[in-house]
Parts: sequence; structure tokens; C-alpha cells
Amino acid sequence: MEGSAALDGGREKRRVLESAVVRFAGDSGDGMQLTGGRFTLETALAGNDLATFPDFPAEIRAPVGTTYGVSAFQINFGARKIMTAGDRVDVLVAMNPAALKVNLLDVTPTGLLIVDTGAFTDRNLRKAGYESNPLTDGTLGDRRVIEADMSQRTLEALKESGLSKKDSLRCKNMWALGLVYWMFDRDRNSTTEWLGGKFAARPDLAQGAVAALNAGHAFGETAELSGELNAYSVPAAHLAPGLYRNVTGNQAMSWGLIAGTALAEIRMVFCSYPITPASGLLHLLAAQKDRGIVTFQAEDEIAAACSAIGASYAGALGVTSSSGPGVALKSEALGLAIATELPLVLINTQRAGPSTGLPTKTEQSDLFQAVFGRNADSELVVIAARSPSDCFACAIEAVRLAIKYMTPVIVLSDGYIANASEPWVLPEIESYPKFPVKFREDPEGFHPFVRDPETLARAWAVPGTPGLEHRIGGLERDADSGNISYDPANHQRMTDLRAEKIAGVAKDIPEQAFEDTPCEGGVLVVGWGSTFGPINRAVSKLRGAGLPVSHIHLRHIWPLPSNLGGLLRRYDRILVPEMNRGQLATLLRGEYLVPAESLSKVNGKPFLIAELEAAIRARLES
Amino acid sequence: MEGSAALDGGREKRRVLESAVVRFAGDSGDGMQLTGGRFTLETALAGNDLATFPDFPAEIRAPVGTTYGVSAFQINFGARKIMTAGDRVDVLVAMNPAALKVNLLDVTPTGLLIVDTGAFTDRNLRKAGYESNPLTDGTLGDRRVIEADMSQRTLEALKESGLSKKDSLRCKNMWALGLVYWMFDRDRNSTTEWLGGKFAARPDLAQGAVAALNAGHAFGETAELSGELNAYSVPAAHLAPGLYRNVTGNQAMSWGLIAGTALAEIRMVFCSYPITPASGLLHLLAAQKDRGIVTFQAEDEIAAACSAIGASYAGALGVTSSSGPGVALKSEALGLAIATELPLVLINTQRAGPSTGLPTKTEQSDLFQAVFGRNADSELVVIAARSPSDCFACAIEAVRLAIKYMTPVIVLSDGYIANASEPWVLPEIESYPKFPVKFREDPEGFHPFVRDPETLARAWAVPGTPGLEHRIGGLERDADSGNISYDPANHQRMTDLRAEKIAGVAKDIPEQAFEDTPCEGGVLVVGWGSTFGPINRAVSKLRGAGLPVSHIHLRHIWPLPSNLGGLLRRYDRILVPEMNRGQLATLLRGEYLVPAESLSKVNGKPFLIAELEAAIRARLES
Amino acid sequence: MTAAMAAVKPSPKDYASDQEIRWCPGCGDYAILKAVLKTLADVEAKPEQTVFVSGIGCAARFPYYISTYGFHTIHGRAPAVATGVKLANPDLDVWVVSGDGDALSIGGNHLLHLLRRNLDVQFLLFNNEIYGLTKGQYSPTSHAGTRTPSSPTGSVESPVSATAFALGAGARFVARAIDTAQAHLLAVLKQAHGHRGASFVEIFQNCLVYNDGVHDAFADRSVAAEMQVLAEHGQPLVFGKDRDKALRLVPGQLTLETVSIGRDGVGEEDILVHDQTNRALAGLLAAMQPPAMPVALGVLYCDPALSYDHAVTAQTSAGPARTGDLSEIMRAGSTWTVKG
Amino acid sequence: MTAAMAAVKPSPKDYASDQEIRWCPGCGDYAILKAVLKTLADVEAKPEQTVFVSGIGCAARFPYYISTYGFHTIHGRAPAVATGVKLANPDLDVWVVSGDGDALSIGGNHLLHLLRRNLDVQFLLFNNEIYGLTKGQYSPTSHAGTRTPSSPTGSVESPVSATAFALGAGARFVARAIDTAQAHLLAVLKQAHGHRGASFVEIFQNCLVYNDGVHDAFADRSVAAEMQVLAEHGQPLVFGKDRDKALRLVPGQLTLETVSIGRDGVGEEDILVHDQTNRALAGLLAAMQPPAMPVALGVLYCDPALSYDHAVTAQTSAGPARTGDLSEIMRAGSTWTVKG
Ligand SMILES: Cc1ncc(C[n+]2csc(CCOP(=O)(O)OP(=O)(O)O)c2C)c(N)n1
Ligand SMILES: Cc1ncc(C[n+]2csc(CCOP(=O)(O)OP(=O)(O)O)c2C)c(N)n1
Ligand code: SF4
Ligand code: SF4
Ligand SMILES: [Mg+2]
Ligand SMILES: [Mg+2]
Repeated sequence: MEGSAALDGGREKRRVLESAVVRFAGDSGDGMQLTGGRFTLETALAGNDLATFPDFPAEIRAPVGTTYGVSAFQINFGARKIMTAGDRVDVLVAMNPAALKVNLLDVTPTGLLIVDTGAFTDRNLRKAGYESNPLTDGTLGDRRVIEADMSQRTLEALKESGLSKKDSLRCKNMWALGLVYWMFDRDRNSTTEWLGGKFAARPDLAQGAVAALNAGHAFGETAELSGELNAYSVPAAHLAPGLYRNVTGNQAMSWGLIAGTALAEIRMVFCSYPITPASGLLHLLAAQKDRGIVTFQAEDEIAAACSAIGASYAGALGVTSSSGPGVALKSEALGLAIATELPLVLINTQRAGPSTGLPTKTEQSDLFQAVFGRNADSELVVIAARSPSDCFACAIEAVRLAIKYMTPVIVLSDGYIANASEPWVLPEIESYPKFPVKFREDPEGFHPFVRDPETLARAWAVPGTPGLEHRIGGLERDADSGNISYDPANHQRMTDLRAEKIAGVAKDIPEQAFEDTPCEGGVLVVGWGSTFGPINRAVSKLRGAGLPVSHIHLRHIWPLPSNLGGLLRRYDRILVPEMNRGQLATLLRGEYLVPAESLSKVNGKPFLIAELEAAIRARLES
Repeated sequence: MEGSAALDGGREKRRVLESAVVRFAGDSGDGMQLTGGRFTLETALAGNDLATFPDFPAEIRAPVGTTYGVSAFQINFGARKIMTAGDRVDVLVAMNPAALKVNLLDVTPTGLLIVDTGAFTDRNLRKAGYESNPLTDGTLGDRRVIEADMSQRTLEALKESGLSKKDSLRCKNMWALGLVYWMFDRDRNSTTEWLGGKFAARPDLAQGAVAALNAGHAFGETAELSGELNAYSVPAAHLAPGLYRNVTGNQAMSWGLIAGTALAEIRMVFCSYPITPASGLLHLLAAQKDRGIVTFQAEDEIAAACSAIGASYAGALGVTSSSGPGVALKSEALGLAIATELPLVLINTQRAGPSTGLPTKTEQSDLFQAVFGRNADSELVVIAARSPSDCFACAIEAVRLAIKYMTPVIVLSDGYIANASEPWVLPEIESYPKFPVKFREDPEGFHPFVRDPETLARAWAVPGTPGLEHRIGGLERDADSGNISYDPANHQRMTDLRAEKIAGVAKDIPEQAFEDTPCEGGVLVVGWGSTFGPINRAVSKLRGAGLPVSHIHLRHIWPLPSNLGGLLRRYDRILVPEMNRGQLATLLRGEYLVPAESLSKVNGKPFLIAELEAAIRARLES
Repeated sequence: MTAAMAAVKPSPKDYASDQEIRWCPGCGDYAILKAVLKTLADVEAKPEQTVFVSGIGCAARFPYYISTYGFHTIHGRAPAVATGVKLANPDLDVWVVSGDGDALSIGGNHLLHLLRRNLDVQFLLFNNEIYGLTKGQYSPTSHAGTRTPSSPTGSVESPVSATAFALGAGARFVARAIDTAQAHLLAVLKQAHGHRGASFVEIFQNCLVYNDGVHDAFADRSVAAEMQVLAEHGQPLVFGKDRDKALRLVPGQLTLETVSIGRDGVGEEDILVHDQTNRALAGLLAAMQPPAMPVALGVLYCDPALSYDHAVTAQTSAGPARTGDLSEIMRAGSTWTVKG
Repeated sequence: MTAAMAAVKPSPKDYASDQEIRWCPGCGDYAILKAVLKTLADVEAKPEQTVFVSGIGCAARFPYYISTYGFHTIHGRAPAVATGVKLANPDLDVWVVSGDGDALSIGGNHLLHLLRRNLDVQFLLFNNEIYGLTKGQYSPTSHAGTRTPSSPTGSVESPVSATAFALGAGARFVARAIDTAQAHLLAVLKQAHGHRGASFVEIFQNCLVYNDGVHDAFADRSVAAEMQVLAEHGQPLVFGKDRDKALRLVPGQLTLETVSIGRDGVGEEDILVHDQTNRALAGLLAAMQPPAMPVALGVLYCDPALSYDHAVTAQTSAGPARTGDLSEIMRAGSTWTVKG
């Protein structure tokens, strides 16, 4: 299918594909997230590499049948390394007209549609804004369609089940899943088992669901789909061996924070205020109270940041999290953490703005805010995660740097990374090197701003420690005693020290590497954050075509890696694709005076691989 | 005296000076601000150009005699154009040992000290941290000293006045003023008159003050100062004709805001929360309620920003003001104003940070915050005032742009500009061109985001207007209807429109000019804000010495003037002196890829002319 | 809706906007919207003079559904924005719509100051004891033990009472109503609208997705008569299906108790009569909680005072500043002339 | 001060830091500092376990003058920082020091939530009815008409009552004292310290530079006896130089009045006895204002409940997370193995 070549051979009459993109779409109440999740798991078990992306409606529960109530789940899976959830959709499951309406344009011109005709009533068509039936009026173009009255077929399959009509219809999504399982030659066993567990309290429902699943599968197997070859096989990918699971960015971030604090042997106090799309992190960590994690739902973002600072002051690691508008509210508090030189980790799960903007859409436009968004000269460390699983490593790194350098660290995630998922080899966390925190205990020569000569980090003396009683605050303090100081020369010295300390972090982070052996000349593509997947795939494809394209993907946004300037200066053409109006590009230009060119996309959606390929080709040709 | 050549000739036995710097310093309770203010006025009346700077203690009222309770007032005046309050002090009036201690190092090595020996008691010496008497132990170096027991002499002069000892001693500052009046040949009449008015309710006090003034003057006239020539004359400067007054930056800013709204024929609603050094603006405007100005002391900075936005929504011009930490709190609200495209003016009177920092010290380190300090792509207009009187024009410009482009405008002032003063020709405001606001009234084709094709500003439709009822908010809205829109293409379009609108402001502002005919080659010094005075003077002096130095001083920080890139590219050496760690330099590098070099000073004090001269010379020589 | 409408008596639907409503089907917000539309029609509100200001949350979507002016601002800040609106134009009729999270979590401070300043607006707090829009975390009004995604083992916070808070903040009009009890809600909204100064109305609202039935202990129709006492100024505080129960001040103590009229020697004279000008009584009424006591609804407190916006207006001269005034201001104090 | 000190009974000066005090000479803050130092000595506070947290303002300079741990944070946010401190280490003995602007203007929301959550700290609000540090603007507790640089024609805002606010917020310990009345202040501070949960203490403090004598109507020694009633649990609310005046509940009404004992048929039995567990009574006491009524001081309300930090601790397992736990967490749910 698009973006994937059909492979030769294969068993049965199945067409072998290198990869495929499937999207399940229906009403919020249709259970599409669950359906997609199960398909993902079976796909992983079948040995494919994959990436998924759920697309929730902005509304909590929109009226049934409306376009804005459509919920979708997309999966891209293949026999090769999968980098994104897929540019375009090969197979769309549309549970009603609204789902078709919202998603049709994303389906390749020759794609396949699986449609519940039972839901294509006049009323539903009208609700979706269709004036005539798209299944018959030519709207679908050359796309192939499998029509099935899923509601009716599910009811029939469950006739004997003893379930009410309402309960029976709840199994419709399993019917659809069964059909897609057949289409991609998936095993049903583990889903059957799982249904038994999930509905343990309602065995009738479990049986009904299984019956629906089987009925959908049977529908595929039978002659009803004859005529066209709609059965595929996607061979297993060559994956590194290991124990795998699927992770979303939020999951990996929460585990990374736990891992970091566990390695530092310090308690985490996680303080947050709910906001889309950041709340997931709060929820995940709140569920770990029995593992020593303190979570605090503060009254607002300011309180969340300030309580995290208070926790760090008292000897825990304060972590706070939010999204753009909430992070804006934390700006003043970040200044306090910088001035008092306390460790703090702030996770920003970015969303589209400005202001409330598009809370459920993604964007990576808070880079300026992270690097520059405070009064005065107030530097801190900024790290960006490139993929769901990368959040794990970024969170550990953030914890390490915050503690080692007594500084706030901002980790940039985004709405895409937070909710997207990918398979991940579970790390052997118990074999990671520990970095236990060292609190100051010796009163000899102590004052709160004595510094480690190496890192320039001040001593961390924690209330409860006898003999180290001291006072800190937001007023400028004397470099030699920690007492308040209005001395001009001291302010200059402290300002310089604060800046040098952060600059020094560059010595403690890996040198910047290329994603692949670099080409000399041609175009260098520099990215950060969740553009990683599409950039990497686009660059690989172009390199596959023999074109001179290199890729650098930054984890460390501030301070920048010490060798970065040198790498950039090797290229005349530097392209910086960003889901903002060119923030990293501006930063790089200002730092290194290199002619970095911005490739900007700000429509709430990740870059398409095709888009990037075209943009890079254009730069190569010009 | 230093920085000033002695002129030839002059009447009597006075030494003629081109300029002089006098600083009055004493306890907070000693009335030094008042004394300095009177001296300033007499100096202005005498026709000198001048600049002043008050230096308040951080404490409200520190214990008498302590170094941190010292209050000072500095004036630089001359027969030439005066650009700063002066690098170093020629004449220091020190009312007690603490005042001497704090200020001595700023006095030129051959400067003159006027000291109240009556205050040099053991107790006061100890409070000031002197172990022996600096008047006798060589501490003063080559400086000349006029010693007088001012307390005693004042008491004597007022013996017959009938005033209590306490009241008599309150006149000590007038004694000192009288002496300095004699020294610089100032008239006493207007001060005498003014004292009569000020103490109209206490004629005995008025008479006492006058008596003290005259006694100080007499002290100078009599032989007691013989031996050395301590009498000076500073001839009048060649000033443009007009009606003058002295203005501080806060005054000029308040009047500029009034002027702007008067010219726009719109009501100002000024919403603020007190914070040093921004509160002065609130105080000044609160006193103008009978002139149609609404002022609102909000519960915090967020409320101040939001109420200003509400006021703009309802058809007034919302203005808000604060300093760095308070501005940080307004970040989220600024996003709302950007998203809803409402006019708003925000005055940031910058202070030294980060966090609480040094509230009474100056810094210009909020440029990044102003330009970049918000979540998402959220551009607005940033303007910076260069001098106290320049605040007037900047405020008018801010009002004009905010209304014309329906955008927030940030005006950057700082603690130095806000409190410093300079003579100013009163503008003929009634002859300024008006720019009356045009509210939308026509319902035909109206929606809240219809735009002026020229400016791209949206229509401003105000509650109370029949037929234009509409809803706006922070969620992304459809470019063609103003209704909420989650459409990807629309978000891209709106993001681009918002950015283009702000970029378009560059067409509406003057092209950047040089401060003087530019030199080809050599060093280009680029400044912004309150560094204007010292840069300008330093550059003039170097040019006077025949060196190739040019000066550009930016008013428009964002968007930058459209011709700026071209001007910068004419120079290989661009030096950007800033009271921060190089924020404008970074901005210029990022925008224009020019090798702007930062000259940073962050000690809470303005640049010295000498410092700049040296730095520029070093660049010329290298 | 156009200005022409003003001639004929308006109907609720004249105040409805053309936007599709995006609350969950069955949400209590619909009932409140209905009552507000009816209130607007009944008081013949001028659409062009009416402004709805809100923060963020499900409740805060409200302005989109009303055809007057509307401003959907940012989370928690609606009171501050509304203050600016009134300062710019005190003649506007301003409603603030907020949820329990918006008003009492992030926005608690602004609400405090709006109430103590006595800004002339109607402030409606939709209390569903949950953060609806962000998918169901507990809010400052959620009772201890509430299990939500952010409190999976049950919240350990003691909730704030919206009405006790408003009274403590110095509010001069404090009332309560229930989303589905339309007639009473309408009556309360009209009184709130009639009151000059800040009228604070807590509306118990059902979030059927994340907190269904949280108010059932008193709001459910089946228990309404027994578990609600409708306060009316000057009227005895009587309740019950048969109106045979009443509130009484425990003699000599500052506590309320419920009594059965005609039993245990309880006579008419023992029954507490509602005095809406007594803040202490309002506090006692607000504190009553089921199951021990019925919930007090209606106008618990009302004692008008000069509103803030009117006091400000009285101190400020009208209209924009004039250049002539400025010339005067700038010339006040010491000036001097330099001759050419 | 070192740990060794703990052996001998400490004296107030053991808790004084070596920093020069930078309040205006004569400021009421000195007296409060003195009382707090004495309290620390009397309760034998462990310096290493004691933390003073403050916001910004003159009052908020407090921590610098105490030799325990101290954190001078940012304006209005001390309650939030203190919450984090207690969450990280509930065993610390935390005092929060705040001014009327810090606590009730910018910080009102955090104070509300600290009180309703019942965080186990002592919260001292120095009420001088003015913004001292920023040179004298009116504050949310300034009475209407106060003339200041930001209200040159007199403030038009109605002040908030700190105690009424605290009661409305659900505080479980609410007390009042006067800076200069050392003995009483000390007694109140000790009770506050002894109380588990949030102890809210409003201290009337004189700012002699910007608001000199603002509390004189009741705080001045010359009128103290007649204009102050010191509430003590279980004791009759009697006052006056000759202790011949008392508070009485107006019969059948929810209002207080002052009566002269032994006159107009007022007997002992009519005198109101203070019940610190009755919130309504506390509200009535808090609302009394001179000159009509004396000002109530002392512990107006105290009704302990589980503190927030302790409830959180009870829900959370101790110590940092362990890598072993994390391995388990990550392996929960669906996993699969790819073989090499
Ligand atoms: C600054 C900021 N923080 C957080 C959010 C996320 N947020 C939106 S609404 C809401 C709470 C809504 O609860 P409530 O006010 O009770 O309204 P409801 O949805 O229940 O009607 C939150 C936390 C936001 N939009 N902005
Ligand atoms: C964010 C922020 N806003 C404003 C200020 C300025 N500020 C400092 S203290 C203060 C008010 C002080 O009043 P109060 O809390 O009553 O303390 P007091 O000085 O009277 O003891 C203000 C407005 C600040 N430091 N930070
Ligand atoms: S989530 Fe709850 S409050 Fe929000 S619209 Fe749905 S039912 Fe209503
Ligand atoms: S300004 Fe007032 S409160 Fe502040 S230190 Fe001085 S007297 Fe005390
Ligand atoms: Mg709610
Ligand atoms: Mg105060």
C-alpha cells in the first residue's frame, strides 16, 4: 500500500506488504481506542514493528453521529522499521458517516474502506453533513469499499447469546476487529483470552464479544469478499531481541521519572494541575503512590511549580508538569528555582496555541518559552524527547542534570508523543548506573552557596540536617556567604556564575552525533522533538535514493552540545523542520551564525514523510 | 572637573566648568531627594542642560546611620548637552559617615567632599563600619574636603527662630543646599519662595528653612573657605528654545499614555499591581482620575493583565504595567490578548533579576521575555524607551500601534529611566495629529475576525453596539467566521495571519536611522533602551577624537525596522552594549546573521561613558 | 438576533446562538442554559448590552450558546476580565459563568476579590464537584474519598463550600439552586439579576459522564421535598412533602436543628424565619449537609451595598482624557522658558 | 546555633540569626519577632527541624532573622511552597509568615487551599492594612476611604476580613492577636504551634511609616480593656477594665450585643460562653468591629481534623521509588518477547 512496496510470494492467496496503515474511526462511544489497542497488540505479537496514534475528539462526549465526536486510532505496521504512524491511511474502518467524512481525505486514492452500512441512515448522513450518500454518489473515488451492515450482522451473530440488543450492539467494534484480523492474518487467541478477563464479571458479554469477533473474521473468510484480493500478510520485522511492550510517551515519561529518582535514591514529589494533553502523566503517577511517589494535584499551575520547589528545598525532587498555557504561569516560579538554585524538573507536553488554541492538537512551539521565557538572565536546561519511548531516557537525564547542577530542567514533550505509542524493549533498569544524591551534611565551611568547583552546583543542604540551618530566597545573595547582597560587583559575579554553570552542562552531555553516517555536502536536516519519526524516514528514503542528505536530531536544546557549531558549519544548506514558525532555526542562527532555514508547519498535525521528502528534494535541487 | 574641561574666563573668582556632577547623600530621613530636586530646578533655571538620578535604599526606613539606609541624589549639569547623570562624582555632599562610606569610591580622586562633621560621632562611625575616622586617617586620598558641623551651624543660625531643636535640625539639608548654591553660583529666590509655599501651614518652619539656606550660603561666602578656589560657574548651555520642565521616565510615560489615548479619543483603563520600580506609574495615573483616567489596583498581576484585556474588549484601551517578575505572571494573559487580537499596552519597568533579584537596581534583561516569553508562536510588538523624556513618545506610539493593529504592545522601560530625570521641552500636544479609534458599527458582512486588508487588524466591535453581538475566546477560530475551528488548515492560516500582521507593523514605523552621520567602516554600536545616554556620549567623544564609530539606537525591538538588516550588514564590527548577558545581540544575530558582539554589564548600574569608550576603542584597535 | 427585536417581547430562543452545543448529551449544563435563556427573555435583556464572560471548562463554554456578547477567556480569570469590562463600561449587564474548578481552584483569588469589591455582575458557579473538561479529576468541591484518575485511592482533601467561601469573602448576595429544578432556578436567577452588586449563585449541576448523581442525596426528585429547604426572606424555614418539618435554632446555641412541626411541643413560634440580611444565619444554612440536614437553597444572603464599578465611576470623570487636560497636567509644577 | 544546644533549655536569642534587621525602627514586626523567638524557645523547637517560609513584603523578611531553616520565596506563593515542603518531609515544623497583601491579595488562592486542605503549619498573617514594602499602597484589608499613593482620593474597595475569609475557607484553627500585646500573642502562638493542622493567626501589626495607628481604635493600650474581648474556650466572653461588660446573643436572633453585667437584668447566665468549636460563633466574633463592638482576640475557632500532609503520607509508601518496583510496573500489562 502507499509508502510500502508489495513483497513477492507469501502463503495462501494473501498479498504480502512491506507495511500498512490502518485507521479505526467511529463515534466516541464506539470503542475505537480499545479496538485499535487490541489490534496493536496482536500486530506486535506477530512480530511487526509499528507506531500508533490515537486522535480523540476535543469534546468529552459529543452527540452521537456528529463529526466533532469522531474518535480514531491509527496504526502503521510493517516488516521494516516503522518511524511514524503513517502519512496516509491504507485501510479505514468507518463505523458511521461522520467517521467517513472526517477521515476520508486521509485515505490513499486506492485505499480500502470498511464501512458499517447499518449506520448510514438518513439521520446519520445529515448529522455528518452529507447531502447524499457518499457510498453511492462518487465521493469515494477509486477507493475500494467493503460494505457490511455490522450492526445487523453483530445482532445476528449474537442472537442466541441472551444479551440485550443494547449490549449486543456494544460488540460491534469486535465484529470490525474480527474482520481486520482476518484481513491481516492475525491470531484471535490472545484477544479472546483478554476479553474473558476483561468481562470476567459478565461472562455473557465476554462470550458475545468473542462471538462478534469470530463473526467478523468469518465474514472475511467467506465468499462475501470474493472478487478482490483483500487479504494481506505483513511479514515480521527484524527486531532486536528482547522483552517488548508498547509504550506511549506519557507512560515512558512517568517511568523515566520514577527511574531517575530511583537511580538518584531520592523521593519524587510530583506536583501538577490537570491540563490537556499533560494530565496523563499526573494520572499515571498518582497510581504509583504505593511505590513511594507523592503526587499533589495543586490548585493551579503556580502552586504546582511552587510546591515542587518547596519539595526540592526540603530534600525531595520536585517535579511539575503542564502544557503551554500552564507553563506560562510557572514562569515566575522558575525564576525562583533559578535564583535559589534548587533542582526542579518541568515536563511540558506542548499543544497548539497561542492561548487555549487547539488543546488536543500537537505543536512544538514552546521552545522559545522554554529557553527564553522568563524575566532577566535566567538560564536553565532544556531537553526534548523525540519519540514515545525516548521520553524514558530524557526523563532520567533531566533528573540527573537537575540534581547534579542544582537547576530547573525543562523536558519538552508534545501532544503527539504523549499519546502515540511504539514497541519498546524493556530496559534492564536495575543494571543502570546509580547516581545517588549527595546532600551536604558537613557544617565545616558551609554556606548555602558554596559551590562544587567542577559543576559550579551549590551545596544542597536539607532542612532536618543539624548545623546547616540557613536562609535562601529570591533576592540576590552574596557569592561568598549566601546572605542577601545588594553589592554591584557581586550581582555581576553571581549572574556570570549562574550562566557558567548552565553552560558547563554542555561538558556533561554527549557530543552531538548524526543519525546516520553523514554525507559531506548536500542538505543537513536538523530536527528536535517529535519530528524525529518523519524526518528520519524521509531522510532514509532519500538516502536510499542516493541523495546527499544528513540528519541531526537534538536532544539537548539548552545548552546545545559543544560540538554542534562545528557540525553545522560543515553544511551550506541546513533545513530545520519544526511544528512552529521556526524557533529552533532562530536559536541556531543566533548561536552559530549559520544560515539555518526553517521549514514550518503549524496545523496541529505532525509532518508527513512525503512533505519532508519534497521539501528536502527542493533544497537539493535549488 | 572630570569629564569636563575648565573654560577660560568667567566673572568673580569662580572657576568656569563645562560640566559638573554633584551627589547629595545622607540618611533616608535627611531629605536628600528634596534637596537634589531643588538644586536641579535652580540649575535648570540657570540654563544648564542636566540629567539626574536618585538612588533610594532598598529598605523603607533603615535604622539611622546605617550604610543600607543611605539615600542619594545625583545631578550632572553643564554648558553642553548632558547625556547621563555622570560617570563619577565631582562634589559629594555627605551628611554622615554612612553616606561617605557608600559613595566615596564614586568620587573622582581629586573631587570635593562636603561633610557634616557634626554627624561624625563615634557611634555613627561604627554604624557605618569605619574603624577610625576617615576624615583624618587618609581614607580620602587627594580629595579636597570642606568640613562643617552643619547640625551645629544650623542650630546656631536658627537660635532665634523659636523652632524646637528637632524642627531646627530638619533644616540641616537646606544649610547644605545653601552652601552648594553658593558654590555653583545659584540664585536662592525661587527656593525661598517655594519653601514659603511648602510650609504655608508652618511659617516658622519656612522661615527656619530659609534661614538655614542663607546660613549655608553665607558660610561659603565668608572667609571660612579661603585658601582654595571652591567656587565654580557652569555657563548656560545652548538649548533649543521652549517651555521646559524636568521629567522622570515615569512621568513622561504616564503623560504619553494619556496623550496617546487622548489622541485616539479612547478611554484608558490602567490596571496594575504595585511592584518596584513600576509602581510610580500607577501612582501618577491614579492622581488623574478627574481627567478621565480609570485606574485599578488589581489583586495581582494576572488580574491586572486580565482586567486590562476585559477593558479593551469593552471598548476602552486596557493598559497594564509591572516589572520583570510581575510581567512573567502576565504571560498567559498576553497569549489571550494575542489570540483574541485585542489591543493592550504593557509597560515593563525592568529591574535586576532573576526572581526578586535586586528590586531597586536597574537592568535591561527582559528583552527575551518581551519578544519570546510566551507559549506557542505568539508575536506582539515591543518598543523600548531610551531616556526619561523618550517614554512620552514611546507610550504614544504603543497606544497607536496597539489600536491600529489590534495587538498587545510591550513598552520596555527600566528602573533607571523611570526615576532619572532630564529637562524636556513641553510638547504642543494639542497640535499632534489625532488618530481616533474606529469601532466597527456596521453589521453588514461583520464577523469578529474580518480584517482590514491593509493592516490585517481585525474589526473591533464593542459590547453595547447593536447588531454586532459576537463571541470571542482563546480557542482557535475560523478565519472566515470567527467561530471556533479545529480545522488544521485554518490553524495554519490563522497562525500565519497573526505573524504577518505583526511583521506588517514594520511598514508603519520609521526606517532605522543612525544617531549621527554614519562612518563607513569602524565600529557600529547598536543599543536600545537606557544605554542611550552613555553610548551616545561615548560615541560623540570618540568621534570628536576622529575615530570611526557609528551609533544606532533601536526604539522598535519587534518587529525590527525593515531597513535594519541592510544597515547592519555594512559593518564588520558591531558592538551591542546591554545591561544583560547579550539579549539584543542574540536577537540580531538570529535575525540577520550578522556577527553582533555583546558587551554585557549586569551589576545593577548603568554603563559608564568611560567603560564604553574603552570597549569601543579596544574593538577599533583589534 | 437584531436590535429590532427589542420591540416585541423576546422569547428564550431569541437569546440562543446558532452554534451547535458541545456538551455531553444529558449534561446538567443544558438545563442551566435553558433557565438562563428564559431569564434573559423574562427580564427583556438587551442583547447588545449583555455580556457573558467565562473561564475554561465545560461550564465555561456557556457564552458560545448565547446570542449576546460573549468572552470565553482563560482558566480562572473570568472575574478579572469581567472587572475590566465593567470598569470600561459599567452600564453593561455582565454575567460570569464558571465551574467549580475554574472559580474555586485556579480562580479562587479573583473570585474573592470580585465578591469583596462587590462588582455588579451575576456570577454563576456550576458546581459538578469535578473537572469535567479535563476528563474527570477531583475538584476543590469534591468530597473526601472521591476516586478519580488523579486520586485513584480516593481524594484526601476536605472540600471547600462554595457558599461558605462566598460569605467569608464578604459577598452581598449568595444563593443556591439546582440545574434541573427549573422554576426555582429561574426565580433565583431573576433575583440575582435584579440585585445591584455581585450576585453569587451556586448551581448544583450534574456531570453525567464523570460524576453522575453526585448531588442525588438532595437533588434527586424522589428526595427533594425532604432534603431541600427553600429559603425565602421573611418566610419560615419549613420543608418536607407535607411541609411538616422546619428548622429551629437550638435554644441558647448557635446551631440549627430540624424539628417536626406540632411534635415534641414545637410550635409555629419556634420555627426559624429566614432573614436574608443575616450573614450568620446564611452561614448556618450553607453549612447544612445531608443526610443529617436538608440542603438550603434559594437566596441565603442578600444585603445590598454600593457596587465597586459604580463607586469607581463616581470618582472618575467621564470620557477619554483630553489633550487640553494633559497640557495642563504637564504644565503644573516647576517649568522654565529657554528663549531662542 | 548548633545541635549541641538542645541539651540546655534554649533562650529566645538562640533562635535569632546574625543578620541585621532591616525593618523601620519602631515597626510592629519587631514585637512579633520577639514573641516568635520566645515561642520557639518555650516550645524548645529543634532548629534543624524548623522551617520558616515566607512570600514577599516587609513581613516576609521574617525568616532572615531566625536561625532555623528559612525560605524567602516569591510574592503570594509561600503557602504553595510550604505545601511542597510538608509533602517532602511532613516531620518538619513549618511556619508561614505573610503580610496582608502577600496572603490576601496575590496569595489569596493558595491560602484558601492551604486552609481547606488543613496543611499542618502555623500561618501567621501580619495585618498592617497596607503594602509596606512597596511604599504604602492600600491593601485588601484597608478600610474604604484609605488614602494612599494608589488611592489618592480614598480607596473605594470594601476590605476583606482575614478571619472571616479563613473561616469561610474551612480553616480549623483561627486566632487573632496584637503585635504589642506580647503575653497574649505568645499564648496564641503557643496554641497555634500545639495545634495539628493549619493554624491561622492574624496579628494586628502597626506599620508606623505608612499606616501608623490604624489599629489604635482597639489596640492602643488606653482603650485595650474596653475594646478587646479575649476569647477563651469555655470561658464567658467578658471584658472591660472592671470586667463588667460581656457579650450576649440577642435572644432569638443570630446577633451579638454587648451588655453590662448586673444592669438591665443581665445575669451571669445570659453571658455568652466561648465555644471554640462553633464556627458560627467564631464568625460572629470575627465580625465585631469598633467602635460599636469590641474586637475579639484569641483563639476564635479550633476544631482539629486530620491534616493533609498526614493523610497524604498515610496513602503513600515511604522512601524513594526503587528500581525493582519500576521493573514490575513496566512489566505489568501486555508484553511480548522477540527472540534473537
Ligand atoms: C491555565 C490552564 N490550566 C489548566 C487548564 C485545563 N483545564 C481546563 S478546564 C479545567 C477544569 C474544569 O473544571 P470546572 O471549572 O469544574 O469546569 P467543568 O468542566 O467541570 O464544567 C482545567 C483544569 C487550562 N485550560 N488552562
Ligand atoms: C510578583 C510580584 N508582584 C509584586 C511584588 C511587589 N510587592 C512586594 S511586597 C508587596 C506587598 C506587600 O504588602 P504586605 O504583604 O501587606 O506586606 P508588608 O510589606 O505590609 O509587610 C508587593 C506588592 C513582588 N515582589 N512580586
Ligand atoms: S463532561 Fe460532564 S460537565 Fe462536561 S459536558 Fe460532559 S456531562 Fe457536562
Ligand atoms: S514600612 Fe511599615 S511594615 Fe514595613 S518595615 Fe517599615 S514600619 Fe514595618
Ligand atoms: Mg466542574
Ligand atoms: Mg501589609
